[in-house]
Amino acid sequence: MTGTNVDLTTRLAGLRLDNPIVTASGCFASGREMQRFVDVGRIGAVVVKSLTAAPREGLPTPRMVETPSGMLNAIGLQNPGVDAWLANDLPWLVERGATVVVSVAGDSVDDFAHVARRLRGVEGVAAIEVNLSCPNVEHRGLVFALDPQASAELVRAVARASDVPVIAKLTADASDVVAIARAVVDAGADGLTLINTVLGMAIDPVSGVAELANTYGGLSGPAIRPIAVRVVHQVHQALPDVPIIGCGGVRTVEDVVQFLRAGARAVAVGTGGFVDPFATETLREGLAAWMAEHGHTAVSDLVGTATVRDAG
Amino acid sequence: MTGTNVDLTTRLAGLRLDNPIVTASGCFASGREMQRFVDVGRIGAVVVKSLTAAPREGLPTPRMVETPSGMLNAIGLQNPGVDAWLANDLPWLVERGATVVVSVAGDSVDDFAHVARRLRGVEGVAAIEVNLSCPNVEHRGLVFALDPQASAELVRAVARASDVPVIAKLTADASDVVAIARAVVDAGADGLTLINTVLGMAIDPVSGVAELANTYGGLSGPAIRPIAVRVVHQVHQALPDVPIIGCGGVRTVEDVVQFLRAGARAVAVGTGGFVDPFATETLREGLAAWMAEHGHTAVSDLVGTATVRDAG
Amino acid sequence: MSDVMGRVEEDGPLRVVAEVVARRPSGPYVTLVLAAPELAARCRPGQFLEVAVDVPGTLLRRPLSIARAEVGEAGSLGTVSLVVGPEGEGSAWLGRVRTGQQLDVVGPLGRAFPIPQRPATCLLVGGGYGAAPLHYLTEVLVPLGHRVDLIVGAATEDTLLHSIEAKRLAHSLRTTTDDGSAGLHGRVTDAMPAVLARGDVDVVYACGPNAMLAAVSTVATRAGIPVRVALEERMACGLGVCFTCVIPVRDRDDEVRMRRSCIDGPVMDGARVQWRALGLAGAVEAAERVDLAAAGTDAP
Amino acid sequence: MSDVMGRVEEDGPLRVVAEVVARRPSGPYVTLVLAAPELAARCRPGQFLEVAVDVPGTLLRRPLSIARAEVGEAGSLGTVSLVVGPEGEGSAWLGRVRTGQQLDVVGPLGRAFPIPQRPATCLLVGGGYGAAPLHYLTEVLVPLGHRVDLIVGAATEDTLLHSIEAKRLAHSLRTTTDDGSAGLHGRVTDAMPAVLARGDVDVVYACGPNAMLAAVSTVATRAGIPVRVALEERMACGLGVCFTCVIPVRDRDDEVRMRRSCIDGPVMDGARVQWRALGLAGAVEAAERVDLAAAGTDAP
Ligand SMILES: Cc1cc2nc3c(=O)[nH]c(=O)nc-3n(C[C@H](O)[C@H](O)[C@H](O)COP(=O)(O)OP(=O)(O)OC[C@H]3O[C@@H](n4cnc5c(N)ncnc54)[C@H](O)[C@@H]3O)c2cc1C
Ligand SMILES: Cc1cc2nc3c(=O)[nH]c(=O)nc-3n(C[C@H](O)[C@H](O)[C@H](O)COP(=O)(O)OP(=O)(O)OC[C@H]3O[C@@H](n4cnc5c(N)ncnc54)[C@H](O)[C@@H]3O)c2cc1C
Ligand SMILES: Cc1cc2nc3c(=O)[nH]c(=O)nc-3n(C[C@H](O)[C@H](O)[C@H](O)COP(=O)(O)O)c2cc1C
Ligand SMILES: Cc1cc2nc3c(=O)[nH]c(=O)nc-3n(C[C@H](O)[C@H](O)[C@H](O)COP(=O)(O)O)c2cc1C
Ligand code: FES
Ligand code: FES
Repeated sequence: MTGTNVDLTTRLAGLRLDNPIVTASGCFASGREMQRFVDVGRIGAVVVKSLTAAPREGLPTPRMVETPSGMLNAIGLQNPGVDAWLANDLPWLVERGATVVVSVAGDSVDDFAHVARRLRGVEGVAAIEVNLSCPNVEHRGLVFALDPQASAELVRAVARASDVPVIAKLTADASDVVAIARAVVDAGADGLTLINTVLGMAIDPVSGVAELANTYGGLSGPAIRPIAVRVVHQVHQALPDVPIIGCGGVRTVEDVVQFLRAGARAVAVGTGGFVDPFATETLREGLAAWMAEHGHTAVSDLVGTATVRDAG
Repeated sequence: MTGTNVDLTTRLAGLRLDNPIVTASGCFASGREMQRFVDVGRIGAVVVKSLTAAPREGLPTPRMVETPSGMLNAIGLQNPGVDAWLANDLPWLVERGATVVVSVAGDSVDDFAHVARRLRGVEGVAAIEVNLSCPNVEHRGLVFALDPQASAELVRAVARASDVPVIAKLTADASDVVAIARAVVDAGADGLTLINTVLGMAIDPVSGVAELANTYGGLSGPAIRPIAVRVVHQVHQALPDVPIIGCGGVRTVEDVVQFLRAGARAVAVGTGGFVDPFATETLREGLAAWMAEHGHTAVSDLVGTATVRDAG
Repeated sequence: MSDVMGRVEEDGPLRVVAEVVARRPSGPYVTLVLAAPELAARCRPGQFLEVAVDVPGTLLRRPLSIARAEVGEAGSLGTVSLVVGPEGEGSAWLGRVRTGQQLDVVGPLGRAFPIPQRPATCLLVGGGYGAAPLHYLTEVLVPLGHRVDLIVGAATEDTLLHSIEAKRLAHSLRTTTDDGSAGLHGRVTDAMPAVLARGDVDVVYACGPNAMLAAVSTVATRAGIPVRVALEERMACGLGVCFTCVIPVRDRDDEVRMRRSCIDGPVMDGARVQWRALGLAGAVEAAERVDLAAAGTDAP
Repeated sequence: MSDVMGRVEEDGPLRVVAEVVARRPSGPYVTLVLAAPELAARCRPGQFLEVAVDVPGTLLRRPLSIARAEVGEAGSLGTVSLVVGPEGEGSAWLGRVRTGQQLDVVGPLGRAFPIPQRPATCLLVGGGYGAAPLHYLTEVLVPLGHRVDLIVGAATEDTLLHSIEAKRLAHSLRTTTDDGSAGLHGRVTDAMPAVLARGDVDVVYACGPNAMLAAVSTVATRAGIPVRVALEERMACGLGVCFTCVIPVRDRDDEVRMRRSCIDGPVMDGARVQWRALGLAGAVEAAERVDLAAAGTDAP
């Protein structure tokens, strides 16, 4: 294999990952489903589907509609609840040597903090990712991540409740993502995941009915990649020391490199893994080969190397 | 031809358009370039490239990069300036019977107001579209449309300076587009164009250089259609009486119908016209045929008819 | 020829780039035969493949039922067949695929129809392209010593899917069309009472549009017979990781839970699926009115 | 056959879905011949077509120079040829297009090379696939009574584009390769002095990579000869409406303005293009060092 002399390790919010390819929350379920395709122990980190305090059955169907180079989803955080997950899923991941990042979600600051407390002291939880793209039911139903103060308050509560690094996952739907990023970092976030899905909608032209049962849903896939790369670049320029997991539309090795150069230290694959179930492997091996071919010896040498054209 | 019994007319901010297909600003130049393909007099309205007070040469190249189902552009408002346009381009459009909407742009409220004043009393200017996606140089370089107050102030100044309907063009990059929409309507906007491009970036993986000379650019094309449909729907739900021009990723007749059902009274074609130079005609005729086939007799019967699924 | 791109488990799904070695249009359907020996050896009736389609702007694979799998013997290559019906752009593209072209597929995915442990009488009910997996199931069941009664329905004669092999193997074959252009004038459920009246049916298997599955499940359940149906729900991944394809199912503990039809299905217990919650109350109610004693109308 | 989808002007560009009637690979290039009589009748050398490519996720058409247009005579169909070089996914797809396939094209677009009004001596300089439009130009110029001296350059022998027809018609033909594997070892500009030294050249035409055009323009301008070059800049529309394809050009009023290469070009006055602003200062400076008196090395 080419690329064996390449150092793929990356450091992220106190973690050391074997390679920078991680899974995007909600796109790899609990990991177990994918054992037929990939060795979860060899993935940079498995970011699991967002967990809430109580189990959730999620939204009615249709939950998905395809769009040009993308898809909309409105799943509604279907998950077994943190307790069932701790009992049934975490041990399986730990046994296989996976680096586990737990995404936490909820409707209120207390919800999130509850999940974070349940994860305290649990062996095998490497970090917490705070899914800030949930509507804050106590605050006009507005999504946490659209408001710097609500975001900061939430991250502060999770960071207090937690004994592992806390990574805040933001959305590009905010007018000023850099301001939100600053606010959550000041509130104790050790890293950022950029970006979650972008709010969208599709309508069946013939019937006029919204395609998703939930009316609105999150846009993912290659369509949003330019938005995600922009956000990673903006935030990395403003906060160069804050570790970033880049996420949004990753399909190819070149996409991974774009995110690394924009400033991400790890890159999450979501929708891309639906199309290629071997994506985490294909990309890990492909990245090593690409780096060898282009004379790069370490992932860390690529991070944040994007340059801007001379505006001559 | 099928669809001849269909009423395509639409009313928009005091204007009566023969049909709801209009051009997106910056995607049809001054109109003259397209006479080889389409009869500008038969287009619902020609929204011309944004005009500034003084001529502008725009940004250096590369100004464009293709992305999945979309493209990024950073043109930098290259335009001949309002005076040259009035002298050379408007008469040509008027002669051919075009309904002309003039997009105005600038760096400051005064810039915009200056252009609007120059258009006062000019025969053949049917309406003004205010391109709020310009950075407000007097206000931290923040794009006008990200801030409700700056947006309102700008629209108020243009509305005061103008004697024709004023349409405000907003961006989906704002956390709360509905709030911006409300602010500009309160400030005197007679209609809204939703949406402008979404901020994005692409990086050449091999060299690490930003693909656009301007680093960031606007994402357009089918990739952003779900975002645009969502914004039109959200704003139409909140402000059902405000006329909307839907814009973003229109390629097919079904796309046009999605926007109408979401609440748009007219639909602008931008990037789609690059691929099919006959797009304004293809869509106008295709819409009539589609409506006839599906038993709709008037465009106005489709506007805002999107329904939401029973969340049973 | 086929090119296997990755696998982990000995018996798990594969990603294969396989050549289309035959293409047979019939009515609105096109049957595609892929040369894919490794894949063929793993397939069972009821499972599906996720097929990449080469349509500009299209991202996701399309789930398609496995319509047949022939394990190559003595020099002949193993093949897997798909039957594509007309739907949107993706199926239109698949319908235009030519012999010699390559298809990128992932599979086999999902749970197959459970095969009875002891000799059983099986009623198989297929609608539209859903008949294909039941033809395949027939070819699996009969050699194992099971009795197969087959009901195949469609809207019109044109859209009836035929299989010489299944016709030869099945103990009986009934066809129905909605417009009466061939076979019994009516729905597949109208042909069920005559078979059920014999009193020997041990299990019902069905594949077809969800409304048909709701009706078949209702009729079978009223007759007190277990029923297994292969469901269709929109799928983003087909792998069990995205939770888009869920179906409300009453579990053994009597709780209704959202089950992933790609990994907990597509074959599910028709008696447990919450058809009304799927918006199929109409189909259920119509099936509740089917006269189970109407055996007299039977003419196989 | 071709299917014309729309036109307004008698002589303007068309949108045509045209069949590929021949496909000829040569080195890294593939020549595609389209059956498109209405289109062929309107094409002139220097113009281009915007070609739709069927690559998933791809939105925009690809601009390609017209490499030849044959107006059908007495029963033969009119054809238009394109030469595709290897670049990214779009050109790779075009390189794989088969005879019998249809291509969706818009054109002819842009300004052609201006044809001299009176008999003139023309020096044509082509690099890479850029030689094709100059072969086409030769076929137009010679029958009109002009003298054509042709210089064709490439990186290596493999990438040299040949044309039997142009070779037959041209009064002289020189080839250059960067590595000396064929013809003169050097750049096209190294072959120019020998021709220019004759003192009879009225106009220089060039097509090829922008760096080559910068160099050719510099040499021609130093020799006091007008030069027309066909430029390449990224294009979103090719129609003149998006302003992505601009090139800084010094106008007659001495102001530098950003001109759209798709509509004000692609053929532009090489003496007015601001090559340094395009980042091609290196090419200009190298061309300033070319020895215009080096006629002695000539061996056509
Ligand atoms: C388990 C399973 C087995 C199937 N077996 C077959 C088969 O053997 N033959 C066959 O012709 N079809 C089968 N289908 C349906 C087939 O997947 C859809 O017809 C196909 O995805 C439509 O794609 P399109 O691009 O033509 O349509 P579009 O409407 O353009 O598709 C848009 C999106 O909607 C999804 N979609 C549309 N219709 C369906 C549907 N009925 N079910 C699921 N997703 C849909 C598509 O996958 C795509 O993501 C099966 C579906 C499932 C879930
Ligand atoms: C007026 C003109 C005439 C041309 N004539 C020819 C010709 O005869 N033969 C030929 O092989 N090529 C020609 N080119 C270049 C050709 O357009 C590009 O090679 C092609 O667009 C690359 O597309 P891709 O998908 O292969 O590459 P990608 O790099 O994947 O393309 C991505 C995007 O960049 C654009 N792009 C990439 N390279 C170029 C380029 N060199 N020029 C303009 N846009 C580019 C593409 O159009 C596309 O939008 C011409 C370009 C212009 C402007
Ligand atoms: C089906 C689906 C479910 C998702 N569920 C979650 C989730 O539970 N929590 C979360 O933080 N993000 C969730 N996401 C967002 C992804 O993690 C990711 O941020 C987004 O999809 C963009 O990446 P992609 O384009 O690679 O998919 C989900 C995305 C999809 C497509
Ligand atoms: C090349 C290009 C130039 C544009 N210039 C302008 C402009 O001058 N003023 C403006 O309001 N919008 C401008 N836009 C935005 C479009 O009008 C439109 O809002 C956007 O492209 C989304 O629509 P689309 O996806 O149909 O292209 C431009 C878009 C493109 C692609
Ligand atoms: S389709 Fe993704 S879980 Fe079933
Ligand atoms: S490519 Fe659009 S103006 Fe030239």
